Amino acid sequence: MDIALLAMLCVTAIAAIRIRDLFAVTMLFGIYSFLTATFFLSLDAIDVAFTEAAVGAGITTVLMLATLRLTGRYERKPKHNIFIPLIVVSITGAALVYGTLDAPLLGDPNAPAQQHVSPRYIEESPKEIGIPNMVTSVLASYRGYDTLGETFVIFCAGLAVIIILGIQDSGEVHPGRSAIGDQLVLRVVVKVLLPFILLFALYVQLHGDYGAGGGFQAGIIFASGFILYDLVFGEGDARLIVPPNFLKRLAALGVLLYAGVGLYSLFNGKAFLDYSALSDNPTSAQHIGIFLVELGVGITVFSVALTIFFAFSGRAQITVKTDRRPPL
Amino acid sequence: MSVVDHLPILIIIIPLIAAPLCVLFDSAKVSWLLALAACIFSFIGSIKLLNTITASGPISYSLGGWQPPWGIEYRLDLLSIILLLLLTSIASLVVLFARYSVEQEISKNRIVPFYATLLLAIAGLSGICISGDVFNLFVFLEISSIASYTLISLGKDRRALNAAFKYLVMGTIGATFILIGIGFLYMQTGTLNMQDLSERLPSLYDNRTIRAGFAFLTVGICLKLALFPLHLWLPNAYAYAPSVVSAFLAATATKVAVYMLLRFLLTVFDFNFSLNTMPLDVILIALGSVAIVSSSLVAIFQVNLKRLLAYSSIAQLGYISLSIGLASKLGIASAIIHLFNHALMKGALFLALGAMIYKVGGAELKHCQGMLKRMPLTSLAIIIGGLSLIGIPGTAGFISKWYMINASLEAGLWPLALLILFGSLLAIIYVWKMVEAITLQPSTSTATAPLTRDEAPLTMLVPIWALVIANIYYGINTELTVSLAQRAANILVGGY
Amino acid sequence: MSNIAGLFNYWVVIFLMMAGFFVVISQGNLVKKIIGLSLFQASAFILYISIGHVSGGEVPIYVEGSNLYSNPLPHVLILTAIVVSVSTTAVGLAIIIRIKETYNTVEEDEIQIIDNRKDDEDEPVEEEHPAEQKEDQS
Amino acid sequence: MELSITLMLALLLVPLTVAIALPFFNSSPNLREAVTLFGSIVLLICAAMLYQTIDFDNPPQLILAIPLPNYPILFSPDPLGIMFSLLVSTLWPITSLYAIGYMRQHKELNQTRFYCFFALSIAVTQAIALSGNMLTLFIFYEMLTLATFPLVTHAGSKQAKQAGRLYLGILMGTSIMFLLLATIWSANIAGTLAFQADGIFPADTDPFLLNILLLLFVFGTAKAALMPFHRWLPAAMVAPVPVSALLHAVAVVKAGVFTLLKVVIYLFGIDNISLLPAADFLAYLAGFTIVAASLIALKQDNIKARLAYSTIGQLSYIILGAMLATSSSIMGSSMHIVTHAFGKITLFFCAGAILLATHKTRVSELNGIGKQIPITLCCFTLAALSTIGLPPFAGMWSKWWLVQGTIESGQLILTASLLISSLLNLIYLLEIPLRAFFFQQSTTPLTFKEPLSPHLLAIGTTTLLCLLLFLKPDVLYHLINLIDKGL
Repeated sequence: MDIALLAMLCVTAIAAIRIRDLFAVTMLFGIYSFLTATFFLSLDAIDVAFTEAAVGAGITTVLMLATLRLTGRYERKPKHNIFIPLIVVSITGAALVYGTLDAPLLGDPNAPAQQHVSPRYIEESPKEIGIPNMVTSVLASYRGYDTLGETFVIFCAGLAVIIILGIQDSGEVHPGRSAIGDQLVLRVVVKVLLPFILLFALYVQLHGDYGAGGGFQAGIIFASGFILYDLVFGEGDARLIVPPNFLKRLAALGVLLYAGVGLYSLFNGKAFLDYSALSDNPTSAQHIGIFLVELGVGITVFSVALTIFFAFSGRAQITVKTDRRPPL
Repeated sequence: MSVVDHLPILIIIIPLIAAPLCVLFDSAKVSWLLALAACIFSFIGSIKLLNTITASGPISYSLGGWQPPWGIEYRLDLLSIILLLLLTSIASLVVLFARYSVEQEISKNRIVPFYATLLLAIAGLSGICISGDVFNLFVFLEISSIASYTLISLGKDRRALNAAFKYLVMGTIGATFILIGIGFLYMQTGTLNMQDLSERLPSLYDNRTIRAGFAFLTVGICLKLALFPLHLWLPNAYAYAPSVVSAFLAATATKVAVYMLLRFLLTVFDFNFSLNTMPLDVILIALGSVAIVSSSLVAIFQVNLKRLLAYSSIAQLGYISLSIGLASKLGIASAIIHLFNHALMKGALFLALGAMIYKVGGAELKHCQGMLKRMPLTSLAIIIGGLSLIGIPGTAGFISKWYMINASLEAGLWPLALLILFGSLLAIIYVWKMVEAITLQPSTSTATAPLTRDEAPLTMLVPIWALVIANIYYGINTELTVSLAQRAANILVGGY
Repeated sequence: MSNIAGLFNYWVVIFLMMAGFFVVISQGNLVKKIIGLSLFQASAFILYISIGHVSGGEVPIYVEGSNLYSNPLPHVLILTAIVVSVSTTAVGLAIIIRIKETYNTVEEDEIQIIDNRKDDEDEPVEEEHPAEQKEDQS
Repeated sequence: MELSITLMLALLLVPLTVAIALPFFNSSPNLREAVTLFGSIVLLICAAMLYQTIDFDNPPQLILAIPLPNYPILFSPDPLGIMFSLLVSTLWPITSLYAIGYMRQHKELNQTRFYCFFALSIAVTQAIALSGNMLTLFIFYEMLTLATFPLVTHAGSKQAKQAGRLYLGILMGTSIMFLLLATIWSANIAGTLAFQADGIFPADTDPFLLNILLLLFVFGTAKAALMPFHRWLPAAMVAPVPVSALLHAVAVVKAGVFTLLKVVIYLFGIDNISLLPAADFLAYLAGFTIVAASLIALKQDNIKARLAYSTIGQLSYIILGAMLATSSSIMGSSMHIVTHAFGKITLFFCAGAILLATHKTRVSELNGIGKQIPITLCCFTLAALSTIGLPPFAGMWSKWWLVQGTIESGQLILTASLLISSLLNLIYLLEIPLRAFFFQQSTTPLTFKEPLSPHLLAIGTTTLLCLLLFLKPDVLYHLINLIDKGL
């Protein structure tokens, strides 16, 4: 199983190097992500698998395609020689292999990584945090601050895209004119599917404590629902429902919610993000805290993902002008 | 716990939170005020922290109330606080400066997100300097990086876009290397907490995984540090970014990279392993020397002053890495001193150029015509900053040079002393190129600008001159810089 | 022998990483660079997850009775890392779009040529924003 | 606060205040120049009082700041320093007087800037004179380069700009490359930079290293214009005459040799110097410079250039004396700083006066102008005699000691070089009055055009001083002997 997966991964990677049709390469990348996700599953990393699938195969691929629409599908044959890159790569690779020579074998339960910090998470978290999904516990509580940082990264990406591409506001949209043409079947399918997608998203959002999932995955799914709608029912319809300016603020609110929890506990005399300030009962305090921060993450991810999509698709209609605006 | 106990997190989180607030209020003026307030708050906070640390040693703050190594720890020692002081002070000045410069250089509907992103960059960099957890450090590194790519891409000249992209690719490669390095360390120790690592690593120094991890961390950081030959992203990035951004990044970003280097080499790993067991000292000296000479030479031939200064920055980083490579207390100390002083010089110079761009519309030699008459204060600032860059006695630059040369003599490497001085000679040439262009009377034929006095607004002059005066002050009274740097070096070389 | 089996996995991962890295530094097309970057990072993630794997261990979700789980920490780290990488990718692609608009190409060497052209000295980036005009009016 | 400390402070602050004050008088030239004159006279009085009050056995110490732990910016004058400070303070008022006349008649632009930086240069020179350790000396050595730079490029012409580059390039280049290195290195070895009578280096210092250091110090001090680092001095002659006169015949160049003397006497200690082969080498290099410079001077047609090369030669007298490091040669060197100053400044004044009156800058054009400007040329002749070292003029004393020094140390070749150069001086200096008085001039009518003007007054004064220093060299000897006692 593993071997097969790895083999397929290698094939995909090599193909990605060789093929010049960027559209194909992007597709290959999507496949690659799926394979990785599967591989993660086989390594018991269910949350990661979920995310990788949603992000790698989902968002990233969509963005790349949106970009290709503008930048053209085929890559020119590169002139410059590949020897220096080859040397660099082989040196780096050699260094990595050298590094693995003393590495603990795959799956060795006595490896240092399994011995030192993680046992606490595995043994204590069900009691301390009171939720079965250890990944969520670590993500949202033990290392909740990292996740706050992560949320800010997302927020920053949103700002970045707004700054770099600007974003079409709800005014200038073309209801009905769809990106992939008018196809009744699709419309019906999507109409039927959409509610389930959104419901599933909510489920993932709330279920994060018990199974795979959490704010991040939920946000992406929720957003993809809208994206699907936008793709099928014509550019801009989604913008009418959630105007970009509103999204911007929504994203900000999401981050603020997360940081706010931290500040709340801080001003109640506890350390930043110490959930025990939220309730007298330690486990329920953890529950509340995790719920709130996951919600914050979900909101931010949703709105940023959608913003980015809008920005890219909005850009797609703009024909490349050659005349330049005089200096400001 | 009183608010003061929370300062370590507050000085990071306040600028961080200010960013989404800017977006919520969605008004240029408010964003500016918010940013300014946040930066000044952090500045005051770091001053308070400095006093606590000098009085009662390093501070540890466990986030989420989870004890390290299970939770994330914030840890402040002298080195961190030096960097934080630098960052927050420069950030405050730059934001103060930004008001008009931004209005002119950045389109109206981008100003709000601009300030938000700038705040994220500031917070990200501060977060790096304060974090006691290697992965948390990585996260904040990414916040600051993504913010910086964006800020650079805002430059008016379209080359800014290409520069930003280059930086993005290089930076991400560097980050991934760092990630791999951290992975290797984790693989063998099972921990991410710096102190915990520093306790567990020594027994593993012969382990090949650890050594590989060390290599990847170093290379990754050196990419961010723009150490020759990994510097190619820097010149255009600094040259074509908006003035404010160039000033801020030039003064702080690479310095934080140096901080990361020191932190990993001397705290996570230890002095003997990093600079004696591993051949890093030789490498740093070699690359540093090449950087000094080559970049200074390139700088001489630039017509765009921002680009000129960017190359000089690479040279200065050469000095710093060279001093680290000397592998002595004095060397480390002089590296820290120069890190501090160079930030002051470059901050002053880039801000001054920013003012020049604001008034004259460009920062190339041809724009310098009659600057002295037109903007005397700005010109004077550029001249003094330049002298400090050369290392003329009476300026901060001289102190750096003094200690670096002392360090290399102490290490018995007098050729390096000569090299450093030779670098200053090259500096004389490219600095004097600026000074001549500025002080030169406009010959009637090429007199482009009217010679009426037309000085930059006060919100620009104040930050510029604050930095210029700092340059002179720290050239005469080195109580703060030198003593702090030496103490920090002692701690680092001695261990956490 | 078991040694090889245990490390083989890492080596394949390393190969994948290097494949991505190679794309980044060898390809001239900016989009492909970004794709390579994503490949590079995605493979690095596999390395992490491999570190956390415990043979015979359960998915790190607590169930009564079992006490051998895979290590949740690497999973958490990689969750964060994935998010970071997608954010970077988005920014990169956005910049590429602007580059295409202002340089009308996404081939590195062509851009270099345009950059080096003297007559393009301090020419402003073409700012192209429907949204902008709207907001400016209102 | 002790009086002498107050006076030291005054020496530094008076010219500084003048420099800061002048821009405010931009509108009214008369007021501006009144301020300069007043300031300069106050300075002279302070210097004189300091000389009167100072107690050399425990000199006053004034610490300005401590930029580097245990290397303070320290002012603590010794006899040599006082002598230098007195010299500059004496010549400043005279030069200002001259400048007033010259700058106005010559209709120079940006006169305020000129006076401003002039005063600044004086302040820095005072700081050099009073400096109590090598760090302080180095700092102000660099400052002097920067302060005089705007004066060199005053004209703003292309030629001036190139001269400026050369000036800055050589002076700052050498000082950073060698002098700074030498300073830091000595600090590194000795752990101190404070000037001490018997030197600072521990007895067990590697003599080879000491040789290197001495070379670094001497070549680092390009202001002393020892060949091959002399080119900046002729280049600097594009500056207005008063600058060439006070700065490039006195303040700057003398600051150079002053630094060398300080280094030789108070960092190395003359006993150590005399053991170093490097010192002998440098002595011979100085000897070579003396002759070479004189020969070049002989070929210069431009008066100022000729005087510049003559200065280069004269400076090497002092270096020579310093390197021989016998008590009498040191006395000679210290003395020559003063005596040559009076002679040379007069010569430059005269050159300027000639330029003003006849608009001639070349020796070959001077035929017969003696009848037009007799007074100037008489002064020129007397000053020339002093510079050559003939009685009854001050120049004789210093040369006397120097020659004696060479003989004492048995370096007869150097003795010869001194005498040869004196001969050459005789030729290239006296050529000018000879042409002026005895050669016949063909064309233009010979009208007396020498109205009494400030600059003529200045010329007269300096010439008198040359004479006076021959007749009553008491002050000089008092200080010289103090230095000698210190050795």
